[in-house]
Amino acid sequence: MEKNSVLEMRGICKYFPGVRALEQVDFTLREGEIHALMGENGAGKSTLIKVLTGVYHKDGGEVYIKGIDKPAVIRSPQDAQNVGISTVYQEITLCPNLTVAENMYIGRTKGLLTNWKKINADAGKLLDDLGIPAIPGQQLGSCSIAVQQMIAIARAVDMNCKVLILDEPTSSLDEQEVAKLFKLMLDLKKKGVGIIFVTHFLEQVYEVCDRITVLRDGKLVGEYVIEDLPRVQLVSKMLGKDFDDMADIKSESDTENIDYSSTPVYQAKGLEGTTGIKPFDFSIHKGEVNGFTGLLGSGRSECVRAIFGADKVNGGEVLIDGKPVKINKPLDAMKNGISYLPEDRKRDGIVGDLSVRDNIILALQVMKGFFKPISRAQAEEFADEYIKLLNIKTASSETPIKSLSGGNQQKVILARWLLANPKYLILDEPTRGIDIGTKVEIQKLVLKLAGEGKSVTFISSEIDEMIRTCSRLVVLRDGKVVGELKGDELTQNKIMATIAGGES
Amino acid sequence: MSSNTVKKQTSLAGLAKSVVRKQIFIPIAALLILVLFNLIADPSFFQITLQPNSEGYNVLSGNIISIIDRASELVILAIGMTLVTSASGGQDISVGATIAIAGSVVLRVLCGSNTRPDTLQAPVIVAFIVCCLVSMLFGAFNGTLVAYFKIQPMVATLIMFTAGRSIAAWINNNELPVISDPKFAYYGNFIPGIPIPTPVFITAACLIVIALVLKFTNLRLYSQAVGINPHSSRLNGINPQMIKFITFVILGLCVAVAGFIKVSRLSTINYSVVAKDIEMDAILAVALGGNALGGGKFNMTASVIGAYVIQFLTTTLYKYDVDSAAISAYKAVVVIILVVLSAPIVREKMGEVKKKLFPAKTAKEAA
Amino acid sequence: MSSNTKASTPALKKMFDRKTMTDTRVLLIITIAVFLIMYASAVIFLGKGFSKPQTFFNILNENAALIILSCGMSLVMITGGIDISVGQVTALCCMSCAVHLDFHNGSVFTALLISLGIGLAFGLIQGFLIAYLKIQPFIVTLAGMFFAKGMTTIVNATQFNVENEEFKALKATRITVPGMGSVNKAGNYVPAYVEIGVIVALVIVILLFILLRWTKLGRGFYAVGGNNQSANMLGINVTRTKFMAHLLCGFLAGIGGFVYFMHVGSGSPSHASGAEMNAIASSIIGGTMLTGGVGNIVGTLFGVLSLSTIKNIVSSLGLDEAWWTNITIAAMLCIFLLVQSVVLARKNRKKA
Amino acid sequence: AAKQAAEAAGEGNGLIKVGIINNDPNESGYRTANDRDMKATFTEENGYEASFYYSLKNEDQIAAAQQFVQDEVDYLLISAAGTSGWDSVLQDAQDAGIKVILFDRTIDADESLYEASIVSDMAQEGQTAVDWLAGQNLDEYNIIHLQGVMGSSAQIGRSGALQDMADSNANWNIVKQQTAEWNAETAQQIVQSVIDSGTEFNVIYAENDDMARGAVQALDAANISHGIGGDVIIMGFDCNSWALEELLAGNWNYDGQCNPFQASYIDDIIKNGASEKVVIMEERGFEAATITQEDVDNYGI
Ligand SMILES: Nc1ncnc2c1ncn2[C@@H]1O[C@H](COP(=O)(O)OP(=O)(O)OP(=O)(O)O)[C@@H](O)[C@H]1O
Ligand SMILES: Nc1ncnc2c1ncn2[C@@H]1O[C@H](COP(=O)(O)OP(=O)(O)OP(=O)(O)O)[C@@H](O)[C@H]1O
Ligand SMILES: [Mg+2]
Ligand SMILES: [Mg+2]
Repeated sequence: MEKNSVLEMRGICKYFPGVRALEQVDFTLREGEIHALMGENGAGKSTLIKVLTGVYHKDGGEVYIKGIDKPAVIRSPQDAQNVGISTVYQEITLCPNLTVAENMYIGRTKGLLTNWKKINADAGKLLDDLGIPAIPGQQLGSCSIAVQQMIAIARAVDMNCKVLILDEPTSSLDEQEVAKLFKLMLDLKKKGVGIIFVTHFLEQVYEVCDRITVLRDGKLVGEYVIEDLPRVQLVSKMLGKDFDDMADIKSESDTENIDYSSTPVYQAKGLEGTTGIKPFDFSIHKGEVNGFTGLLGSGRSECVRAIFGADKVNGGEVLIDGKPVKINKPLDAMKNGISYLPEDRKRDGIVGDLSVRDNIILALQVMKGFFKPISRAQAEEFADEYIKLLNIKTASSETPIKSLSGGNQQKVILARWLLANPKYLILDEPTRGIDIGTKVEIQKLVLKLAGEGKSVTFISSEIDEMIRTCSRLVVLRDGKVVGELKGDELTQNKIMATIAGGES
Repeated sequence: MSSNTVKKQTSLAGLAKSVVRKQIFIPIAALLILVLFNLIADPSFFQITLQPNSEGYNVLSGNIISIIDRASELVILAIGMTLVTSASGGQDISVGATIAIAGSVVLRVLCGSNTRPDTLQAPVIVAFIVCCLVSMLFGAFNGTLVAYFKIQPMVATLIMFTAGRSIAAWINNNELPVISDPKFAYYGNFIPGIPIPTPVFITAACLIVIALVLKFTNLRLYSQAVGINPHSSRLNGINPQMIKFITFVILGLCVAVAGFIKVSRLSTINYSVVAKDIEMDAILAVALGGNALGGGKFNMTASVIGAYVIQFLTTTLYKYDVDSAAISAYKAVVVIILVVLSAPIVREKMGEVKKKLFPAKTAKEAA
Repeated sequence: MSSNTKASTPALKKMFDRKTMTDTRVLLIITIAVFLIMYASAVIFLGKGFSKPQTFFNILNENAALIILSCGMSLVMITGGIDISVGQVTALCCMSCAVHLDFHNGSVFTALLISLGIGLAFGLIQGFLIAYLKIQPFIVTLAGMFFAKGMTTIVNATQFNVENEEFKALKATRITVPGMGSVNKAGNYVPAYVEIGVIVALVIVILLFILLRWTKLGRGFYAVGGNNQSANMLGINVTRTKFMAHLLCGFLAGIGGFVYFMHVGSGSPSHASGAEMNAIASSIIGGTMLTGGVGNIVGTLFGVLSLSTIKNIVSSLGLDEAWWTNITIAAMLCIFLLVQSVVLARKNRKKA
Repeated sequence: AAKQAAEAAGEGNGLIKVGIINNDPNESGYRTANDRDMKATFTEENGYEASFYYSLKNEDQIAAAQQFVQDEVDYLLISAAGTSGWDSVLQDAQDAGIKVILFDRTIDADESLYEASIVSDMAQEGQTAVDWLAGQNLDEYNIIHLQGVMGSSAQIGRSGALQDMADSNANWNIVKQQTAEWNAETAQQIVQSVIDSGTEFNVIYAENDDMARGAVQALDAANISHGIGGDVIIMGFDCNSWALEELLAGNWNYDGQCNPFQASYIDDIIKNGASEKVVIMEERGFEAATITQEDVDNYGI
């Protein structure tokens, strides 16, 4: 082992049926460094982490931990915790039925008994320190995912660890939260903790990381010091090919084409959900890409869920192509040509045990009806088409979706709604957890769809991305529509100001 | 009926290996073990003879025929139970009691108010239809509790489990009607001139119907999706409640057919023992078929084979004169051996042992 | 927005605090409320025996064993498992103890050991198969049930009362409840009493309440039942936790078996038949979910009380057509479940 | 005693309060007849206020008995599902001055705890049947023995006599002994499996009519003759009227009676006091050769 390294992995191999997820991967983490683990969706990042923490059992290779002479034997996450590795996994892995406080302390307290008073007080303090809007005694399941993500992070950083692993912790956080997280990470770094950081946001990598290890297709591409690796090179290392920059995406589309005087494809008047958003008006035209923006928990998702009929709708009027329709449940919306990609992939998106193929055709199938199953051959064809189109990394279309990498799962859900061929497509955080290459592909796709005359609502926590794709932004604050920005107003500053409520 | 296709394998070993990995391997292996046991212990077990019965026409008889015949009700129930398990993630424990109701209804319609009629008071088909409707109604009751009131299936059906046999008694005013018309007995025994027991045909019909339903509707996809993730199913336009409800109604229909066969076998009914404990066997059939009792993906063929395995086991135990008292203990041991052998972990471990014994061969396979 | 729950908040207020209201707690409140309402209406509208305290203690006496079995059932249900062997294990314990005492001149103490041993053995083996070999709990315990049923008749096929004097003295021991009692039909004042089993059951309820509320193992049960993958990643040994739940459940079946034995004082193959269903029903009425992660031992206690109060009300009604007995029990169960479901649905709707 | 009873009931409407605990009548034809008999006797016209509780589970019955004690009935009439576990509730009843009368099934408790018991002697039923069978003087007895639910008093009584006989006589062989749990269909399966395996047999001793019926169905399917002049002797118990008709038609050979009509005896004991502690019901066996239509009408249930 090198002198100042806290963790070394040598020749790690991991095979799943039909997939070589990791092939002879080496990885070194030094004391007090933040080390980015980068790669496309399905490159094997999460797998490497899970092998390290004992969730998966490796098929080869060795792990060395500082302070232990022999190769460390880590056969369960518990072992990993014991040797000082604390982890935030990509999919939130907390127990929804327990309280917030308990989720933060379970599995890592000493002693036989749980001291509720103490853990509630400690948790309360920690939540306050990190500014997480949750109550220690609250059931975790009732918190939004962003809050759950923060709780998972709080749990991990609170542990007295040598190694902290963060697998895409920022995918559902907004900028303020991310800033908080970075501050935490830098503090820990000072204390000598080694941090492994997985993300698809390049800016974040360059903001805090010291070193980068790149994986591609389960193999190690290399380890680099951050200064030696400019972004463009990093991306091409990840993708294994040169990458055309994305700065000029928007120019490809022409927003001038939208006819704002025509009847809107979708129009809502005084739409009111039961989930706490105030009644709002909203409309979208043919070929338009619009966005909802606001802070975490401002009700962006609630708005689009109300549009789709995903939550119960209390009142309001909906017009499709000028004709009034009733949308009480998702099927009504689907029949009226609306598609909705939900933000909580695990809960609302994937049907875990079903194959990739069944997941892709699900929405189309439901729209066709109970008595008209899509033939096997046809389904294969659709699946193969979209696996290719979106470059979904899967062993086959038979593979259960839950064994795909997070980003690839997201692509499957996207494929599902594209296949449904809607005239109005709602995408709630479609690029969450998606690698940089594909992200650009998706943004291009959105604009292409708009070019073909479809309407798209695009929600993202990344304002950049919104600016790049949207021609109009609806700004929300505390469940209320507080403004609408168009054309020249679409600048970072202006948006931030509207969100914060400085003017308007 | 399985949704999985067997991929073309180049080598026979590869084929064998892919079969072993499949879910359906479990019940088939169980069946094979039982067959093998009987072959070794007493090959005459498999003898089938064609003999005249007391009515004077030839019928087939032999253990194998008995098994196929006797398993009928269980197989039919297993169909419905598989669907209910898949969609609702729970099991219906009231099927035995609702079979009593179904049977009671059939007799009530056929006998009218006279408990020992010389002639049938209504055509059999009318009795059957009424029985189906009533059973579906009770299925709908269970389904409503489970789907719309979100009560866990095992407790929701505990209600009918408790009340069912009493309701059955009430339908016939506590009388035990007996039907003397031999025509009614055709459905549970033999139709004159046909050497194969009628329940076999009824079961075959049910299997064909469910195969067609699974092929020409989206029942499989919907119930699996609902069972795996009701939230995302709902966002994809499926009505999870409706699907759960429908599976219970389908199970009600299965119960009706099973109940009809049951009363026809004996032309009478005993409310407290008819189809006793059949719910446990039906659930066991689903489980032996390798289906997760927590819902989600299912393999209908495997459940059906599972049901035959149970009947095979029962008949084998009867044949080998197992002590009355101990019969359930033996059943337990056999079931445990079967499930342990088929447990993925055990198979994995055995695979590892094999790998150690024949390292060269497995390495070649991997490459 | 975040505010720490103050230690000074009165316990009751905390219990009904909307923000920290968990499903478990709602179900517990419903169960207790429905039980109280049901019992009060029985006292008011039926009168008869229900106005005597002994009726209540009889319910405890008759169900001490069921309380213990249901507690065990709740444990495994909280981890997301199920154990349907408990009823037959109880029967096996009774029969073995009875045979031991009467045919082999055993002592009460060794009988107790036998009972505990049987329970432990079932718990060990079933727990191993379920946790380590990952076989579905339903099949394993169904086989366990068949096995115990067979073994009971193998041990002895007939039923008989135990004549062992030491044991009979133990069985006849009644603990009077101070300050309670009533005048019976003969005009004598009889103090209310409970049997030893009731004390055992209540002690177990308290111990398990502590186990589930405060110990690591107990909290592990909830975590595993909530989501066993998450629990694993949170550093809980899922396999061992599941194993422990089934082991404990088996062990409690052993204790329950002996308590049952002390109550009936006999061995019979038909003892405790269907007890597993009663235990499951009681647990669920008490707010435990079969899907795991939710449940409460106090709720289970009230679940048993509710279920048996229903039966007592039915017998006190003296319905004259046979079918009404079961139909009424079922109907009351149905109403109970519907109330539970509706209240829970309302609560969750409000939250959302 | 009648005065005493009337006194006890004096406070209310002058009716004698009886709590009747019975097995569920849907269990069998026997039980249906028994229940109907009880209901016909314990009516208001006869001076009774009856509360019924039905269960096939001993523990539920005991709990109901406790409740009846608390409800202060005058008499507790019990047909117990199981013989054991009753002593403490009977003790409570006695302490409270409630009289207990057992019917149909005896229990395992001190005689002083109950007024009277009016029961069938299952062992005697079995003995009568086995004696009749022995009287057939077959060269060899190859018997299929279909048992009731293991451990029930009827099963124990009816099995005992046959087992003793088979143990002590070399030409009595029990070729198959299996419990069909009172279930006709299970009986059918068991007999079918014997036929399928080719074992010779010439007697079917079924411990109730339902199981005998199932057995006969299996024989019919295999064209094995039975009844008078047939290859196989069919024996059943309970005297269901349909079973007696089978005897009359010569399809079966023997049916043992199990008398369900205890209500009038109990009525008599309540009103006139008990003369004996244990009343054994009069029971007989019927054979195909001698049964008459009159017997069917009188004894069929
Ligand atoms: N449990 C599993 N069973 C089968 N295959 C799996 C399993 N888990 C991961 N894989 C496969 O291993 C490969 C690597 O997946 P992994 O989750 O490590 O990717 P990743 O780099 O984390 O991607 P992402 O950025 O999308 O999260 C993928 O091809 C995936 O399909
Ligand atoms: N299941 C739930 N139970 C209770 N509160 C919820 C639930 N889901 C969302 N909320 C709350 O509703 C409010 C709006 O949440 P919403 O998900 O719409 O936010 P958002 O603007 O989409 O932000 P993001 O998508 O970044 O989380 C938040 O305060 C959130 O905490
Ligand atoms: Mg990942
Ligand atoms: Mg959102």
